[in-house]
Amino acid sequence: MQRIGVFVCHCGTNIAATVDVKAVAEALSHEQGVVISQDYQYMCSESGQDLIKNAVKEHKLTGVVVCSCSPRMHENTFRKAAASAGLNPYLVEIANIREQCSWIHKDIASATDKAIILGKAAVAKVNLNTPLTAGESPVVKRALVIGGGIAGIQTALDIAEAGFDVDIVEKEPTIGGKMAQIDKTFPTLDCAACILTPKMVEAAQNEHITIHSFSEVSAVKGFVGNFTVTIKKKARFVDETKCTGCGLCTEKCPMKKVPNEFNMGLDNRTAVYIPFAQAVPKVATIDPNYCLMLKNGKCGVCSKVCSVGAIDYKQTDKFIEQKYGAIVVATGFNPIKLDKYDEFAYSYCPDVVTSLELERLMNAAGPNGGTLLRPSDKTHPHTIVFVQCVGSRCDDSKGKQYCSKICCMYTAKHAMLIREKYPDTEVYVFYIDVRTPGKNFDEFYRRAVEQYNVHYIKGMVGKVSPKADGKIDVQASDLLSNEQLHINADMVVLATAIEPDKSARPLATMLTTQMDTNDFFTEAHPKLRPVESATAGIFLSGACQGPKDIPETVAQASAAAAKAIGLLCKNSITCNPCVAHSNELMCNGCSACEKVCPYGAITYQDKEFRMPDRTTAIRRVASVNPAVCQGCGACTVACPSGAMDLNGFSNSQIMAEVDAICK
Amino acid sequence: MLKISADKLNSLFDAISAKQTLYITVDNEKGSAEYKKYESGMTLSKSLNTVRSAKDFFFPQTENLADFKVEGKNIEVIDVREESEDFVVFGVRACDARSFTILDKVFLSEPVDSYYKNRREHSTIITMACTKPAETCFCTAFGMDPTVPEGDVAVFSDGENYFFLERTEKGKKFIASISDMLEDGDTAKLNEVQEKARNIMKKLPLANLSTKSFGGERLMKHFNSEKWAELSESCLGCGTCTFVCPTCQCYDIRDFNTGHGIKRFRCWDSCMYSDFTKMAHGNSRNSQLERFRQRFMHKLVYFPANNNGEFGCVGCGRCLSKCPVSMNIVKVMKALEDKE
Amino acid sequence: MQEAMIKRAKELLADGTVNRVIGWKKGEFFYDATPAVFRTAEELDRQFIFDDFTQANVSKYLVKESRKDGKILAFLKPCDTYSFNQLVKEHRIIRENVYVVGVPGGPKLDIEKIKAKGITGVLSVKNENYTLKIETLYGTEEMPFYEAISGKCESCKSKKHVAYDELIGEDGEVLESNRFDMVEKLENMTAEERFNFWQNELSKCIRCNACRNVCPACTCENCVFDNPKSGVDNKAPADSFEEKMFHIIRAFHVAGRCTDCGECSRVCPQNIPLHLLNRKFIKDINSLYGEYQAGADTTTKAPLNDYNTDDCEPSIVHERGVE
Amino acid sequence: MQVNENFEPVIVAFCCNWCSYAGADLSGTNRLNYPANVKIIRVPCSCRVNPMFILRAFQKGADGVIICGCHPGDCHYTSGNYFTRRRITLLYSMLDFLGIERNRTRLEWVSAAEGAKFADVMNQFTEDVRKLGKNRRLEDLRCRKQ
Amino acid sequence: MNKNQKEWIDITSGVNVCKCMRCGKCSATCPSYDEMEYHPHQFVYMVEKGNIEPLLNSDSLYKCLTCFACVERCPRGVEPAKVVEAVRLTAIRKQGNNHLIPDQIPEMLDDDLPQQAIVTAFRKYTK
Repeated sequence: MQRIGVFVCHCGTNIAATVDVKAVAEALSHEQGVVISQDYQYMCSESGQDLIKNAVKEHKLTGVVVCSCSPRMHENTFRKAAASAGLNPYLVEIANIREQCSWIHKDIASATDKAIILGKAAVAKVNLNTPLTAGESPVVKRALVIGGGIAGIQTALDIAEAGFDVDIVEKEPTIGGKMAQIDKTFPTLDCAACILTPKMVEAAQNEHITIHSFSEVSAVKGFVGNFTVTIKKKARFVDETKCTGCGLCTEKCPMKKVPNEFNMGLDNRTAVYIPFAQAVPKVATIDPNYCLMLKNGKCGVCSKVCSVGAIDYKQTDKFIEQKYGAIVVATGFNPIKLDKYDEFAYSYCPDVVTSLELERLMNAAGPNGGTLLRPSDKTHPHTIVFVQCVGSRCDDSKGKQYCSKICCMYTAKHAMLIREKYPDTEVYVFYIDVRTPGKNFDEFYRRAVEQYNVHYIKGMVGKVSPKADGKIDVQASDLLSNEQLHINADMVVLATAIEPDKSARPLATMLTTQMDTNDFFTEAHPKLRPVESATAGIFLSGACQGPKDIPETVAQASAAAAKAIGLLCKNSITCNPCVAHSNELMCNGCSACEKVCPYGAITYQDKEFRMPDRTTAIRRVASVNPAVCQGCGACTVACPSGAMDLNGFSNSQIMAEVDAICK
Repeated sequence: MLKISADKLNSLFDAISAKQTLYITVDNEKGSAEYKKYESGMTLSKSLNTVRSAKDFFFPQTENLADFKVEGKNIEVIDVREESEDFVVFGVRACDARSFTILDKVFLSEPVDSYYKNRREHSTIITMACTKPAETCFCTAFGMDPTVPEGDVAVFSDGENYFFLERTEKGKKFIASISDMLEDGDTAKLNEVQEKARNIMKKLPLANLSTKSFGGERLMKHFNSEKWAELSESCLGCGTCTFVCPTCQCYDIRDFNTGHGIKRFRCWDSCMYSDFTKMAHGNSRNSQLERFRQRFMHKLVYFPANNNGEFGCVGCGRCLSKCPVSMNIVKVMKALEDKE
Repeated sequence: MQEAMIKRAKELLADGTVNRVIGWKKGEFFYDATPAVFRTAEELDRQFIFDDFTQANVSKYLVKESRKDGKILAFLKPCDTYSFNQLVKEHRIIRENVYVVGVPGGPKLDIEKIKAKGITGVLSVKNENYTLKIETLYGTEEMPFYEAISGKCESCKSKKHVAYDELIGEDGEVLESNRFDMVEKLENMTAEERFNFWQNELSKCIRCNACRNVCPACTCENCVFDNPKSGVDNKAPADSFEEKMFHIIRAFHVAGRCTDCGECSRVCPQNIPLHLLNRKFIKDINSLYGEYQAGADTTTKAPLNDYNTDDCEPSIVHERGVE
Repeated sequence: MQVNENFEPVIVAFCCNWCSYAGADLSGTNRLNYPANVKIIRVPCSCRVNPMFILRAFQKGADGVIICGCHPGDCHYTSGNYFTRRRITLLYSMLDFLGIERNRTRLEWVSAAEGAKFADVMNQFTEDVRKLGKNRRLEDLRCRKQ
Repeated sequence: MNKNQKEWIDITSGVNVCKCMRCGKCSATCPSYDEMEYHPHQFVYMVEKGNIEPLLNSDSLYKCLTCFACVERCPRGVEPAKVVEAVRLTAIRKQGNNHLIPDQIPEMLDDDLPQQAIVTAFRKYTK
């Protein structure tokens, strides 16, 4: 006979406010098999868990029902508590009477009735629970980092540091990501390249790290500890092993009219190119859309000049398959498209640039070799206007609802650098609020205002209209002095909102991870598990999880690496015991389940059976590999005779819950 | 003998149904007959017999035996039996009428089945003589004269009017209650119709089916006959023959959890099912051969052994036409006959 | 045709390719042939029959027979071969233990159709250029051939043998059949009328399981309705819900696997049009997921075991047809 | 047929553990109200919902059954909800074929971030079912509560 | 703080003034910013505070050209032009408060003022 303990949590007033917990406990005490039913203020607290432990020991309980918050929050806590008292952890059931009852109903009577019904359903389910032990599955001691920006590099280095092999997959010809394009970094103003390139070189030289540049992930199969990933190495028409990065081919290439993405299209590059001097791997890449040889078969200059014969026009995409134990997503961010913001005249005035373009204009390796000139007529700009929150904090379909977090700091940095290098240039910054939280951030911003007297004007820019004489009229409102300003500017810099990289959405589908409506990866728990995704074995590093600056990105990169190392250092991981199992006597061997199993966990064998009519017969029956099965349950419905059932969510358990609810 | 003209039959039905509920045989749109509660305007069925036999009136396919009220841990038993109201069944054929006597032997002998008894006492069976038997009929093989059926009141038709003859005490009372609508009539034309029917009976293909090589004493011989393998190989074990058969009387008792209590009900069970008489160790007859043999041995050997020679089959022919693979009792009898 | 089949069967028995034959055995009357297994030539001569009334689908017996030792010869009509293929695809029949001889289907007659016309005491039936001369105890009757055709042959979907080792007579081809007309008629009714139609039909069900036990797609070792632990084991037609539950679940279990052979409606003692439920699923699968004929081959995945990413949404049920 | 005003429908919701159950939790944390008639059963994936459960719910007296799953493409088990979509489309089409009112059954894709959508769907579905009144066409008379 | 007047403005304008994040973009794009005593962002802010009296008797109510540039450009979807219109209607609906009296028109006319402008102004500024 079952001996079940019911514990109803007050959760302070979260539940007790709209659910009469005493009545729930009293009502559930009459349920079948319930021997003890009590309520307590905080079940998840230390004393709450002790309540469970003592009750299990004292009443020799065979099942525990906790009516509290969502199982997604404290199911493990209560399971561990029961386990430490000697009860199999999978004999504990949670009734969600907070998120799905007390918080969403105002009327106490109906909320209490609903809580009682949800409690009854949990008791009905626990009556049919069977003790389960988690199986083991091996862990492949290798990690995959998708994305080669600072986040990916930092994570890879930390994992390699722990002695595990790491593969970095970067879709650009070189690792480095957005940070490589940045000139100086806040708040210390040290040059981005100076702190990034050593890390890139370290990553290249580390024997545990292999870099797959100009490659993409094309397919992911398997599950935590045992992912099988297919990497597509895009054809770069240059043999990586031979090319020494001398750059001779890039000088001789006749096709010089290719817009240079690295400089945001502000200048041109040749068809065969090396993105920037410190590129890692320092290997040339041929752009098939522009190379005359590849497009119409005439030219071949680069293969002639190449001393080591590294050019190979016949190269095709190669696919490699590799097994990994953990995957870290570091796909980074991109500025949003500004074509919908015609009030800032970005699309038809060359002197209206985004902040990233300004980074390139000011960078020594940039289009004008470091001197800041107006892109239109290459003259020295005397007045520059910065516009904050372009596309951020917008509640309309054009922009993003969230604040992009890094624009206030990098605009202060730009303003300070310009004022320092060109004291004669006036700098205006139109802001809604300046948000500079963090160590030395506000002091940095105040220095920009006080020492370099950058004009910070509270008010938004309404209209930017280029005038005939090349100047730009910026019409903005100054809320503090309550007037409308017209500034005659030479350049306008827009602090553009940032969004996740376009490759993130298909990748999420492959990895079966969740994404929010803005395409940022959803973390397992916003406060308690920020660097893991809800899918076990997949970790999030850097801006793919949300807008963040370099210090935070590096912090999160190392955190993701720590989590990945925590997984890889185990020889085997306990896997989900709620897996399917087949009742061989009832199995027809019709392989309907095998066809619907997404993980291929079901195999067939011929076994001898004593048939009901006392003859023995060889029958083809299914058997589920508990290590591979993830417990989705598709097979249990495909199986007509109900031979296939799922531990923890069996047919009879769910039917018992349905009965309890419809009682 | 008392009679009523054919065209006034419906008004007779109206009179009867005014006093107590009346069920008559009606042809449905699919061309087969069934028993239906009489509403004025219904016409009596022309076809020979119904698909579902009349046993349903006394031994319904599903019947609630008791209810249990469950409140948390205490259970309360509620007796759901209530007195059945009087009813009349019109149009029962001779074979079905004989099946009631067989069922009475089972249900009314000690310990008496109160549910069955309650309905049986409140019923009045009006049988109709057969004039156009089908080729599948073989009731004569079991000592029945279809032209003079049993039941409480026998009704004979000579084409224009219907003659009523009481056969039991209850029938006498019934005829008395409707005697004002009947008048006396000579039975000359009727005897001629009966004579014609009788010699058709003789010409039936299964007329000379004999039952003398069956009965209680030949149990071991038939049980060990090696013909069962061949006979039972095509049987699908579906249970149609048992559910259309008027004399099958096996039932299963089950509990149904309605959410706020338990309903204990009994329902027809078929010896052909794989879970018939399933016990702790499993089913004692676990091959289709044993189940097939059990069905026909019960009809032809076990029942006569326990009921001094009365066979369990009434030769209505339903299992002949309704079996999906056309295996039936006639083929079994012909296969197991002692060939002198 | 029957003689050719007996002759071929005897040859194959004689040269040892098969050690037994499955076909139809004469019954008491001319119309009640029973599927039977013959082992000797003498039995074949004495009892084997193949005529207008032998319409039972024997492929379901092969599930058990193909597991016995020795090869078995099976005479399969075109619609039986679809069921055969479906069972082979689901590894229920061991293909190499069966030697399939395709025999022409041809419209079969159904004695129930003759009796439903009020003709009783039937002794013999002869077919003279498409009108039936019926000898009965009460004189001879006449009836047009087409009115006695069995329900499943009326809407025959294909005369093409999709699985055979050998053919007697020539092979037909897939036909354009009007088998979905009744389904469409029902779909165009209002929900109220449809519910009354099915309530009236399904309440006649006496739960005799004939439809399940004859269906070649229903070959579970332990059916969910016989297993008390499944939660849906119901034996009692207590009220209308039990039958609806039984028929919906059964139709769902054979959805995408039912070859529309029509046996379930043929054997139903209460003549409930059960094939309409299966045809509704077939019509939906064809219109939503592309034409699919179960049993056409032994490789393609059944529609319910497969998916493609741009399937329609379930709300399509709300948008189409009559409210 | 008239629907009495104080009729409170019983609604069973099957929510998949990864998306819609998290969506339900999110609508809870945002305090977005939806009627108390809806009771949620957690299943690992929407493909775990067997037509037998749906019929069982209606048998035991539920008036509406709604299944929530991840958006096609988001399923934690890659292809779970694709199978759900086919099975449930066919099942709902069959129930409609048998004359059961269409608004008694529904399938909705709700991601973990769509708390508001979850609350709206539940509010709207409860209203639809309340308009239809007690489930008379697919209930088991023995389970009817007096 | 005139409570029901604010509610009436909220209802007629259909605008939720709390959505404004005080960025000032509406005033930035307002072409008749200079002529107006109270600017669009001030309309929204003062209506939210309920301080409506000064708005009612200020001339800026009639300077708004209803060009809807502010509605188009507001990042938070607040529609300042509708708030201005609602306040204007509150003013006009008071007894005898028509901003434009027919006999004032002749001396306002000048030949390059389109006739249509007079008709729309008359409709907008009178009850």
